[in-house]
Amino acid sequence: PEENTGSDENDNGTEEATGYVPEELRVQFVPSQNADTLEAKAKPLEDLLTAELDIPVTVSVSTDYNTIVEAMASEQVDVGFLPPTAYVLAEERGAAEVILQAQRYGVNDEDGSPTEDLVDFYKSQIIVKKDSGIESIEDLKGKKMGYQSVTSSAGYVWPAAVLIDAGLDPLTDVEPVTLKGHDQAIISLLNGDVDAAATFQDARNVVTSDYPSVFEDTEILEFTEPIPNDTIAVLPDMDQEWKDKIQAAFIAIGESEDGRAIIKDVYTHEGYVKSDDSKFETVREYNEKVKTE
Amino acid sequence: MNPQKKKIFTRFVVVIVLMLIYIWAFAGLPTIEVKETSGQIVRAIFSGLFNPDWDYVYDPAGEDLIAKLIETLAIAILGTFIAAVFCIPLAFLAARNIVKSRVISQFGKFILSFIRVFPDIIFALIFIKAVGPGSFSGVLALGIGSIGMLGKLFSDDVESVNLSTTEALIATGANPVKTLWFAVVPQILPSYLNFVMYRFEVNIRAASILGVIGAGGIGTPLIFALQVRDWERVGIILLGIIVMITLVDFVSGKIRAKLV
Amino acid sequence: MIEFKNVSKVYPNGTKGLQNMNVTIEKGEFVVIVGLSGAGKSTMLRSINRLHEITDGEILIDGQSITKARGKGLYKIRRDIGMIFQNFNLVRRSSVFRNVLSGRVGYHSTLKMIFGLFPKEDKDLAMKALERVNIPDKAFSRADELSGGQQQRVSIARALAQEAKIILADEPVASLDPLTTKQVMDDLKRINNDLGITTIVNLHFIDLARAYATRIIGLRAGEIVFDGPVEEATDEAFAEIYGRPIDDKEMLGVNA
Amino acid sequence: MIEFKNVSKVYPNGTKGLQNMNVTIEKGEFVVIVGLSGAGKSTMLRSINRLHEITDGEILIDGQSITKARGKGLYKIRRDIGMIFQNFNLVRRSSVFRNVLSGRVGYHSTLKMIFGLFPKEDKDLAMKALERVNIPDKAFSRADELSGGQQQRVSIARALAQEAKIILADEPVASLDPLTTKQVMDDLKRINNDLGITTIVNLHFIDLARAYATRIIGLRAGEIVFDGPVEEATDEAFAEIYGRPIDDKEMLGVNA
Amino acid sequence: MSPSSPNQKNTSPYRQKKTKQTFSALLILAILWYSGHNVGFSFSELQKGAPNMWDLVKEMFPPDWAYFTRITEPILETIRMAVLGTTFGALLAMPLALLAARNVLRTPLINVPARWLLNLIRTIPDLLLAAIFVAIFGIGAFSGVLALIGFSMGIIGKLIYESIEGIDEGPLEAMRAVGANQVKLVMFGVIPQVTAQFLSFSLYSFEVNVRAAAVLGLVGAGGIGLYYDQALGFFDYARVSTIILYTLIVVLIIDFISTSLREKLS
Ligand SMILES: Nc1ncnc2c1ncn2[C@@H]1O[C@H](COP(=O)(O)OP(=O)(O)OP(=O)(O)O)[C@@H](O)[C@H]1O
Ligand SMILES: Nc1ncnc2c1ncn2[C@@H]1O[C@H](COP(=O)(O)OP(=O)(O)OP(=O)(O)O)[C@@H](O)[C@H]1O
Ligand SMILES: [Mg+2]
Ligand SMILES: [Mg+2]
Repeated sequence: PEENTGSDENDNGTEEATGYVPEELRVQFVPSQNADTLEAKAKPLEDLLTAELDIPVTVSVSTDYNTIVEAMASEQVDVGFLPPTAYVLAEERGAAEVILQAQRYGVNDEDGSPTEDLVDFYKSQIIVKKDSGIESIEDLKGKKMGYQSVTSSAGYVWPAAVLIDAGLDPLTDVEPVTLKGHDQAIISLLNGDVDAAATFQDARNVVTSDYPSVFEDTEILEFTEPIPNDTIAVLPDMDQEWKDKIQAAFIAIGESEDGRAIIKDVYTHEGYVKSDDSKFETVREYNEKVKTE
Repeated sequence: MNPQKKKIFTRFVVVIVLMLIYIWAFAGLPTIEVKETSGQIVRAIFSGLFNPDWDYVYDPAGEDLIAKLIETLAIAILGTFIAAVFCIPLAFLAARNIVKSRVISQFGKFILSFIRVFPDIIFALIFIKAVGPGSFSGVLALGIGSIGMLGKLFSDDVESVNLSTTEALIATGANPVKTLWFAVVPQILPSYLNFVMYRFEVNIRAASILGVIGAGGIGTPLIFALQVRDWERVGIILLGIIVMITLVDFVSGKIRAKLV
Repeated sequence: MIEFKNVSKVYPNGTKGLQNMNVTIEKGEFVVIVGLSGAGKSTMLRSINRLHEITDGEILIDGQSITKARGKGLYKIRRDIGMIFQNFNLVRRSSVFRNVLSGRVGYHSTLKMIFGLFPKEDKDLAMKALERVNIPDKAFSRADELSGGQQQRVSIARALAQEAKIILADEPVASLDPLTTKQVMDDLKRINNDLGITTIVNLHFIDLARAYATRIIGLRAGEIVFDGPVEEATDEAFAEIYGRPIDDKEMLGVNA
Repeated sequence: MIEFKNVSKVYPNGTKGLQNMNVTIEKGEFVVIVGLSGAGKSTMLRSINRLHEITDGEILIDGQSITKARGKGLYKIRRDIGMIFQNFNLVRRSSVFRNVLSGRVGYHSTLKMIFGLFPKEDKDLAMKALERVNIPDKAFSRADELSGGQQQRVSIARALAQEAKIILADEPVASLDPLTTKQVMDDLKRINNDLGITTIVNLHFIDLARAYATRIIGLRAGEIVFDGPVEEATDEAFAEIYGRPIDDKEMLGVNA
Repeated sequence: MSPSSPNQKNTSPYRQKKTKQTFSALLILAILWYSGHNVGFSFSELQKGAPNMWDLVKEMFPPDWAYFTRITEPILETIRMAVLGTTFGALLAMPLALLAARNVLRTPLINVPARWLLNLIRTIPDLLLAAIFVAIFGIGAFSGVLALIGFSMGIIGKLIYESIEGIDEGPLEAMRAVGANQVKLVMFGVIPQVTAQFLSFSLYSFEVNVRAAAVLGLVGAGGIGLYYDQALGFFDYARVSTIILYTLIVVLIIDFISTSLREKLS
């Protein structure tokens, strides 16, 4: 569904009811885990979108993607910002259809600093202490490995795939420890609770203020393949014209100077690009690959 | 002294059982060590907490500490009110000394337990499905979720009430409702108000549930700040909550002194 | 008329409160119950309006069985029986006035009572009752701010305000001074005489009993060991009730 | 020796409990305080061991100011003053025995008391006190299962077990039958005589007062209106105390 | 009996109180109305959306019975931590509450700071408490127990201090009169009167701790929290309901045991 086939001009008269037409747009936002600053602010996006769309927009910020998916499933929310794995699950429940992805600057593999390029993916990393003697994925055998919850793309799914590719079972060949929060993973690594940790690239930035020497004390063992960035998804049965309108609006916001400053400040997004469900096949494949039960 | 001996014996058995439970519980604890990184990190946390981010207090755009606190207050007031009303019938239903039938009081207790074990987030999801994310679903989730605790504490209190004053009312031919109203309610009113105030406080601090729900209260920013380890922000939010709770405590104390 | 038919009461812990009691009290009598502490006087009184469930037998009030009464019927019977409690049973946190008013709740609908809508007459009645026991000025104090005797009097005022047909009084003058004692007993007697209200009073004072009662019932260990008009309640009779003769010195304080 | 020096007490709600009271009670006296209900008898008694803080003046016990005493000093003075309360003040959920034993806590170290380690002698003492008030069989009942008079007696037993040098009794016989009344008053008198224990009793019974007291103090509205040996406590004196003459009929019940 | 003029005068404080109460009621109504306005309270919206609520409830049935055995281990672990957390929390809360209660010590110099401390403990969010303990002791059960101790103390301390302030003063007087010092007064006058409530609050807090799974999960202490997270993350509501049922059973068993114990002991 990437082509715009709707009849834009037929505003009056008997338009074919192609789907649900929102009179008020309800947007919910869940920040992705792979950010090192977050603001719980709804107003800026609300203002930007209202200006673009000419209908009332309400934005809410939540900390849990379950709420977005459930709200979308009962049509209480029209547009949701979802992390990749959550999007796949929501799509399975018929609650969401992706139309956009967020763009960010890439991360420099060497020092974790941002690059110049805008990308719509990110990576995850397996990180160890510098003097640990762990030099390859194979060395992880029998070691304590810090993961995030099994639904986390960067904190479990992709890194687990790396282990599988190296011939290790991610749950039995290492001693798995489930941690909550990528910051927690780094700290547990630093204080020796785990020997290696799986986090997004580069989660060490989150703890630099608490632990300034984190970059000297740790090193990256391995990167994963790219993971698609956060999605912006809409209700699947929304009128196509509206889907397009929303798509255009977000892209316009990302391109305007003010808009960009705001989304960067508040949501650490640099812009938005069109996307479609096919880009998430990899997510499904990965999920399948590391499926435990 | 036979009754006393018997008592000592039951006590003895209870003590033994309790000791076994504790041995089992302690056995699960790992060895304790203080981490070498702890000094640095704890220092960072506290220096953040003691250098609050004053800029967050007021922001013309309206998404600042003060606005969020007021919103939280509104949510907590309504949520607590709902619970305070609905817990009353359940609490009396569950009180063994009021409802003479053990079956009914057990049933009342069961309902209260059931509400209590239901996780807040499930209430939140249920109400989000009904009315969409936002403060309103926050109010409903808090309201229904708080019934369990308020009902439980309150019914325990009703059970410990001195019932001899009810005799006076019973003797005048008052029916159970009148008896409760004149003889029991004045006795339990103070602790009921205490429980409600306590729950109100809990609801103000119910950051996690309100954050999850996108209810717009102070919960979401607090969770975000904790997640990205922005201790200055955490500090100012905590300060805000403390000030608000202290104010609420003060005002409610004044009101209560007038009422009771 | 109050009839006890084979009434027994055993407390859950096994103490025998009343043992196979049979007695009939006619309308308008002024009965005084005497007996040692723990003899079962309070138990007997409380069985009449079913504050205590008896474990055996039946009690009839004006021919109606209170033992079998349920719901409204029971409330109705109770409304017509006023009670003055040994330990006052005041709601300590409520005002004196509200405590007295609560004697009136049997007369009004539940809804009105919840909103505290007592008619003006009830309030006057309550004030009058307080005047009668000499503490109108304490009406708006909290009950726990009163002296012992004052609390006792609030409890009496509540029973007076109830305008009952039977009055049960459990040691109504235990903490009162002689003047108030006299006043209260006179009041009880007057109500008894004027309105024909059956009055049953537990008392420890033999002479008070003799002065006011029309009939005296003596209890020992839950059983009636004496029952007769005042004239028959001789010193020997009391000796029987108390289990041994009361010598002159012991009469001191009640009968000197 | 107990000395009141210009003692006044105003309750927070403005009620005047005591007004500029000056009185000295010598060791070994048996003082009975009489007065109308609400006259301030309880207030006076409770000021002696500082259960009520007086608002003015000073009270000395054996020359030591209890008004100024702090911490250990205060506990020590209080340990030597036993008190029998008008409303018993029992811990309703505890057993009778434990209630009586609690009279002994002043004698032992805090640590021992935390673990409830009373020496055997204390337990014997407690049982003996319960025997003296005739309720040894109730020792292991919960306090709230007793009849009114029985609770009163537990309160007396607690004070007896305390082995104090001064005993304050606030209407100790209000809910007792004549036999027990006699027994309790005799006990108080005997302890007073044999051990020279100063005893102060609030009473409503003029004749009981006359029979036991060595000295009578009459209160009215917080002021001492009579103070003298029993012999001087004539009917006129009582008339003065109660504010008006007590006619013969009114003496009924206390003095018939 | 007497003319009605004193009556009128005497009922006026009664009326005065009535007016006061009416005003308070109006004030409360106004506050409620404002709050309702602020959060967008709407019965009609609730009514309209109510059917949607069932969708979720339906998904919870039937529970995933096979999951029962999987979560036994974590539940036991949670209970274990809750036992320790509650016990030490309660032990620490009691003295603090006694210090805070105005009718026991009667020294504002102690009461006020103690109350302030209790308030402070309660204000610290679970998440922050967990973050601090994890920083010091690393992830694991010990940090979990410490966090639980922290908020058990908050709960029990506050509740018990208020019920201590509400006890019958009579026995306290009796103990003062026999010359008991503060500690003895507490042991013989206060404790017997509040044990029932203390137990009730401790049990309540135990229950809260069993359910404080989320926090325990945060500190990697195992327990049932992670399983909740996982089941919810996969939208597996059948498993969620299994966990709820399991917790309910545990809570009911604990409740049953404690009530029968209490009855035996008293
Ligand atoms: N709730 C109760 N549970 C167990 N036994 C009780 C209870 N109430 C009273 N008793 C016992 O029943 C007996 C009779 O008590 P009752 O209160 O009728 O005595 P009484 O004649 O009123 O005595 P008093 O003059 O002291 O008030 C006593 O031995 C008492 O201990
Ligand atoms: N806590 C209190 N607060 C306010 N006023 C009180 C309080 N306690 C007693 N009073 C008042 O102080 C006065 C004296 O009371 P007190 O208890 O000393 O009387 P009393 O002589 O012992 O009477 P009684 O014989 O009825 O026991 C009374 O008017 C009473 O209402
Ligand atoms: Mg009795
Ligand atoms: Mg008195």
